[in-house]
Amino acid sequence: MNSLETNNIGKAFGKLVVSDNVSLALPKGARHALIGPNGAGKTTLINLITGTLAPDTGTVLLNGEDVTRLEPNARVKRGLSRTFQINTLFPQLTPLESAVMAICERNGTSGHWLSGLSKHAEGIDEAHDLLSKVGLGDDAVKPTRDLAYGQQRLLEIALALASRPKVLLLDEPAAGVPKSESAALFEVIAALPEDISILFIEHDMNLVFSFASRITVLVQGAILTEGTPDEIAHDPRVREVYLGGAHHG
Amino acid sequence: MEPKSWIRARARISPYEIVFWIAAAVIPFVFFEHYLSLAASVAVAALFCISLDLILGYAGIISLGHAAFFGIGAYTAGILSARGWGEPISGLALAAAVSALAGYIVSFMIVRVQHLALLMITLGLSFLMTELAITFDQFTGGSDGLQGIDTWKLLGIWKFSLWGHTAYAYAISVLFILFLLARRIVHSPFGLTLEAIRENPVRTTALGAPNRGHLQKIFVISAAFAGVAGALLAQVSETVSPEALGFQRSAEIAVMLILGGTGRLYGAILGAIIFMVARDQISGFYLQYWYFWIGLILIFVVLFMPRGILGGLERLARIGRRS
Amino acid sequence: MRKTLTAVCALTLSLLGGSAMAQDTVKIGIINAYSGQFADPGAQLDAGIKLYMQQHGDEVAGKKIEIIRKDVGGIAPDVAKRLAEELVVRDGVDILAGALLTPNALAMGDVSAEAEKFMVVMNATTPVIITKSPYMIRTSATASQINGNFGAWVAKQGVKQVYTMVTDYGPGIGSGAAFEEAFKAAGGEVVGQDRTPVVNPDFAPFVQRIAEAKPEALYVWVPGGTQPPALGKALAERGITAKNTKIYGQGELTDDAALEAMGETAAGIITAYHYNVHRDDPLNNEFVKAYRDANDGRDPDIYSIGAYDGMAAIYKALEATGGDASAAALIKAAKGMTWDSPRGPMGIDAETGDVVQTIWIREVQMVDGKPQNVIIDQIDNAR
Amino acid sequence: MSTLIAVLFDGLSYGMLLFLLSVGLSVTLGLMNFTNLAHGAFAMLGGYVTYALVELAGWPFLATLPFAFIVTAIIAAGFEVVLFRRIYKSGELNQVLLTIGVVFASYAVAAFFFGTVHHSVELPGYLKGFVEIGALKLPSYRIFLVVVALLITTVLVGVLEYTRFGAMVRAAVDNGKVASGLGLNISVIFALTFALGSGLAGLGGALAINILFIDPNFGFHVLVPVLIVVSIGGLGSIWGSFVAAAALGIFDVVGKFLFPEVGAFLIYLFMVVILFFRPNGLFARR
Repeated sequence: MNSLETNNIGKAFGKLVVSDNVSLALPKGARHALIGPNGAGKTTLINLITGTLAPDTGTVLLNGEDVTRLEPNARVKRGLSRTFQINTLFPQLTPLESAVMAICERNGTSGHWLSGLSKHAEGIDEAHDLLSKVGLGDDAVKPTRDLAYGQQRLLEIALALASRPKVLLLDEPAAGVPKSESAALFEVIAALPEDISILFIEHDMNLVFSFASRITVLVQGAILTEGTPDEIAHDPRVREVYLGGAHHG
Repeated sequence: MEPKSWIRARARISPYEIVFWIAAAVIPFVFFEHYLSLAASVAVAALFCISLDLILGYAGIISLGHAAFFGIGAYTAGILSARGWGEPISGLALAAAVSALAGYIVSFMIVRVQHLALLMITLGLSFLMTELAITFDQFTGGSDGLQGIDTWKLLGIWKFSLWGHTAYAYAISVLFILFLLARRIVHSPFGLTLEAIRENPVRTTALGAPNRGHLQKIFVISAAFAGVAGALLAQVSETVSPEALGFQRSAEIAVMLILGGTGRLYGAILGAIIFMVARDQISGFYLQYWYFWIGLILIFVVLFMPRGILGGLERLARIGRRS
Repeated sequence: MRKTLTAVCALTLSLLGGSAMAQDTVKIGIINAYSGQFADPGAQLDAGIKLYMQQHGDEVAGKKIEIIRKDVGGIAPDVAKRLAEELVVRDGVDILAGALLTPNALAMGDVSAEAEKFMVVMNATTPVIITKSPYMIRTSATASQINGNFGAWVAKQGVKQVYTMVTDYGPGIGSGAAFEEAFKAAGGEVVGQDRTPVVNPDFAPFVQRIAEAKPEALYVWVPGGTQPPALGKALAERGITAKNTKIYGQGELTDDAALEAMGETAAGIITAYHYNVHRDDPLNNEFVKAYRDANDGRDPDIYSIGAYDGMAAIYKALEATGGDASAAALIKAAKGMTWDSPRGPMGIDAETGDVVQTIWIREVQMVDGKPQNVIIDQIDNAR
Repeated sequence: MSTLIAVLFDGLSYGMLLFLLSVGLSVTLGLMNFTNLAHGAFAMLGGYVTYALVELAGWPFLATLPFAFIVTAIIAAGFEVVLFRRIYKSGELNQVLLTIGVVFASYAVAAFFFGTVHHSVELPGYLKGFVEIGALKLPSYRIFLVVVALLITTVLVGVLEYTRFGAMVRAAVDNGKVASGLGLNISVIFALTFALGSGLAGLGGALAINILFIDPNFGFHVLVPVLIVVSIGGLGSIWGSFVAAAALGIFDVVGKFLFPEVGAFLIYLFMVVILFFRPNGLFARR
């Protein structure tokens, strides 16, 4: 059984087709990259998988269960988690608070309104461990808005991990990260638990080819081709559409 | 700092708070004996303000119609008393329950809209409730207000007299207890979740949070708080009129909260104290033109203390500590 | 326990303080709307108080009269009650007065009864107010006094059917009900009833309803202020005049602003009122002139006269008690009192403490090319 | 039949009055995204300008209308420069608080200069009374209101959609950084836009005197109906405000005509229902 499957998923806004019969399958532990020029519909596909957008056609299966009609937050409860291309964090809260919130939501204590936060000791420890793992242990109690950009990208990943996903969608995790901070980020991504299936969008080809075991190339909402990094690297069509004119660096 | 102790410190009761509450309990009785009626209505306003802070300051739900729940609580306690059951504490409890129920019904609508639409829908509901109170005059006494409210002795011992001793003691006690409850709520996992939703609802959804459910829950809690505040006023003043539900009261309480500073609980209390006392004192000097000075105060606060008076004080304290 | 003890001590102290002060001054606490939606009637009421004191000095029976004013800001019974309590507790007043608006008057009544303070209702007209305190008198009018008597009078003129339109709040509903009851008791029939909103009404739809119903007669009650001229315009603009529909109402309907708005279309409207600014009477002429001099030429109205006579009642009662400002003494002196007021002969009912006066029936007639309220009949000793 | 037409016309003209009062807010709140609760205070200012010119200086009513617009626009621009400009980025709560402060102060200032009493103005003969068309009697002043409203709508749509100024406003609002990069002076454009919106409020206030009268509470009184029109119409949409105002006026008047006992409910119910299903209003610009 695949961890994540999309079957002929399609979406159009009027005449603009943003997703054209896309079928993907991620087995357990997959490292699957989604590449394509800007406007190819990569983030749209993520939004269709997470449920932020409702598809016109097709289905999304999560560990064999059809989740096409479920609310985004219900999909998270079933093990689907994501990061955002543009930092989508809690500027006034600290990373520790953010992570604790995420963990409370996962373990079902987020609605507890009569018990003090400090009573949830395991959650706090877990949050701190998680932050330490991504290298934010020392800055866990600074307001998020005061963190460096690269640190905020790391917090994106940490929060996505807090819900203990089985499937993780990373939307350009390295976007905008300066070279000086990207090494730390690559390390974190490389160290992600092996049993999590990962679908990631990335423009940094170093990251894609060093990390992905399979690659799907998306063009104008449709799958151009899919294959191993080797196959993709040598596919002339990919070179043409992707590396040819549309690459934007 | 060690994370658990940091989290604990976040919710720790500071010495300032203890001083504040002792002062609140003692000073009016000792130094402002003749102002106890005013002090009691300040306490009511502070409680109402806290109820608005729970949704506006912590969950980001803006409302121009929160008096609807204040008024429902006031009418519940008032009608209960006018129909022969004037025991105050059970009146508060019933008012909380009825307001919470009303809040629950309204909450389905509230959590689906934002910004101007939210403002206008809450405002519209407030007007609708006022009209209802006027129309159903056999229950509410119509626009003349409800007559025949008689609040029994508090705990069967203390009579509510025009001196206001019982009224203030009662109001400040209820305020204190519900303040502790509010404080507990904002420092709970639920409170943290609300702040997160306020900060970024897209992210909380992506973390699996049912935003609407959480927001509905705090709205219901807040409605109950507002209902208790309304019931307190009805019991202490032994009057309720449709104005208790109205737009003006809603707008005033929002002004008090923003004035004091949102998302701090103490901002709500401070805003209520400053606004009510300023109005009482200024209107004593400038019977007809006090609006002018209140207006200037509001403008001044926005320009120089954009996070409210408490926010401004905190900033001053920080600057002081640094230098 | 200690709390009760402090309370008792404080009470005794304040009582001692209060009686010490009572020896040379009589304090009157005025609760009135000085700001907000009702600030204008509030200002007229206050001007009535001021004029009386300007004319009669601030000493009665050897006591100095001190006025303490409080702004209630509008309809706010909880605030009115608190202010009344504060006036008694903080300022040690002997008399509560003002009471522009019914809900506030009701709340003040509770304090008057509990604190045993003499209270003078200078405006609010809802009948039930007077029952709230045994120490209360009223110097304005009651809704039933004007409109009950008027309803009977209208029926006596041979009017069979009337359509009523009143403002949808206490005073309007009460006035309308009093009119209808008396009118029906005298054999008339009410063929339609409409209620207009209290705030910002556009009278157009209601006037259209009347135009559609074409009743024999129309009875209207609207509060003073912006509504009479607005309604006047709406009627005139849609061609409803006394020529095709008999129009009756309480005096506000044809106040000067409304007459100006309606022009000659106002001719023939008949109203009942307890005070006529333009009634030619030496006492009234003197009062109106003094009032205009003191208020930039503005005319007095029912709020002014209610307050003016309210002060008159307080002064006369204090004279009668020889300066004793206790509620028991004052109410005893005030009940059954009669005097000549600019409005005409008036008095305080010996039983209820409510006002007794002449109700004037006026018809709008063109005098020197201008519409004016001309008195055509009067109901003496109306209760 | 003629009653029905008369009622519909009453509704339409009442709606046009609401439109004239609110169209300026649609500009400031909608285009500039500034929560301006002081809009009613500017309407009051325009009303008092006309009142003062007609009743104290003896001008004819029509001649005062341009001055109601201009004087209000100039004073509003002053407020924009001194006060409002500082809080465009401070969030809506602070905007609410500050502009409410302005309304409070305006109440006291109006009461100080013009007294608490309501004022009206003397209209020229041709705006008084009614016009008879067959069995139909239509109030002259209301016909005038409808004409003015149509005129304003046309001019405003023309200005904002088809002139260089309109293009600059839209550019400044949509993307301040880009617009200033193109050499537009954002702060001048905002001041002008605010002056335009408030000037329209002043004109609306001047035209409203004859129906709503003017007193120091005017700023509070018109606030709620004006907000209703703008929120239902959709922010920044002139046509939206026009249609919403007309619909509200007709709905309100016809509702009260047919069901007077529930009349007051209807308008709020109407608003709540519409905003629940269309939170951005009927004709949202974005």
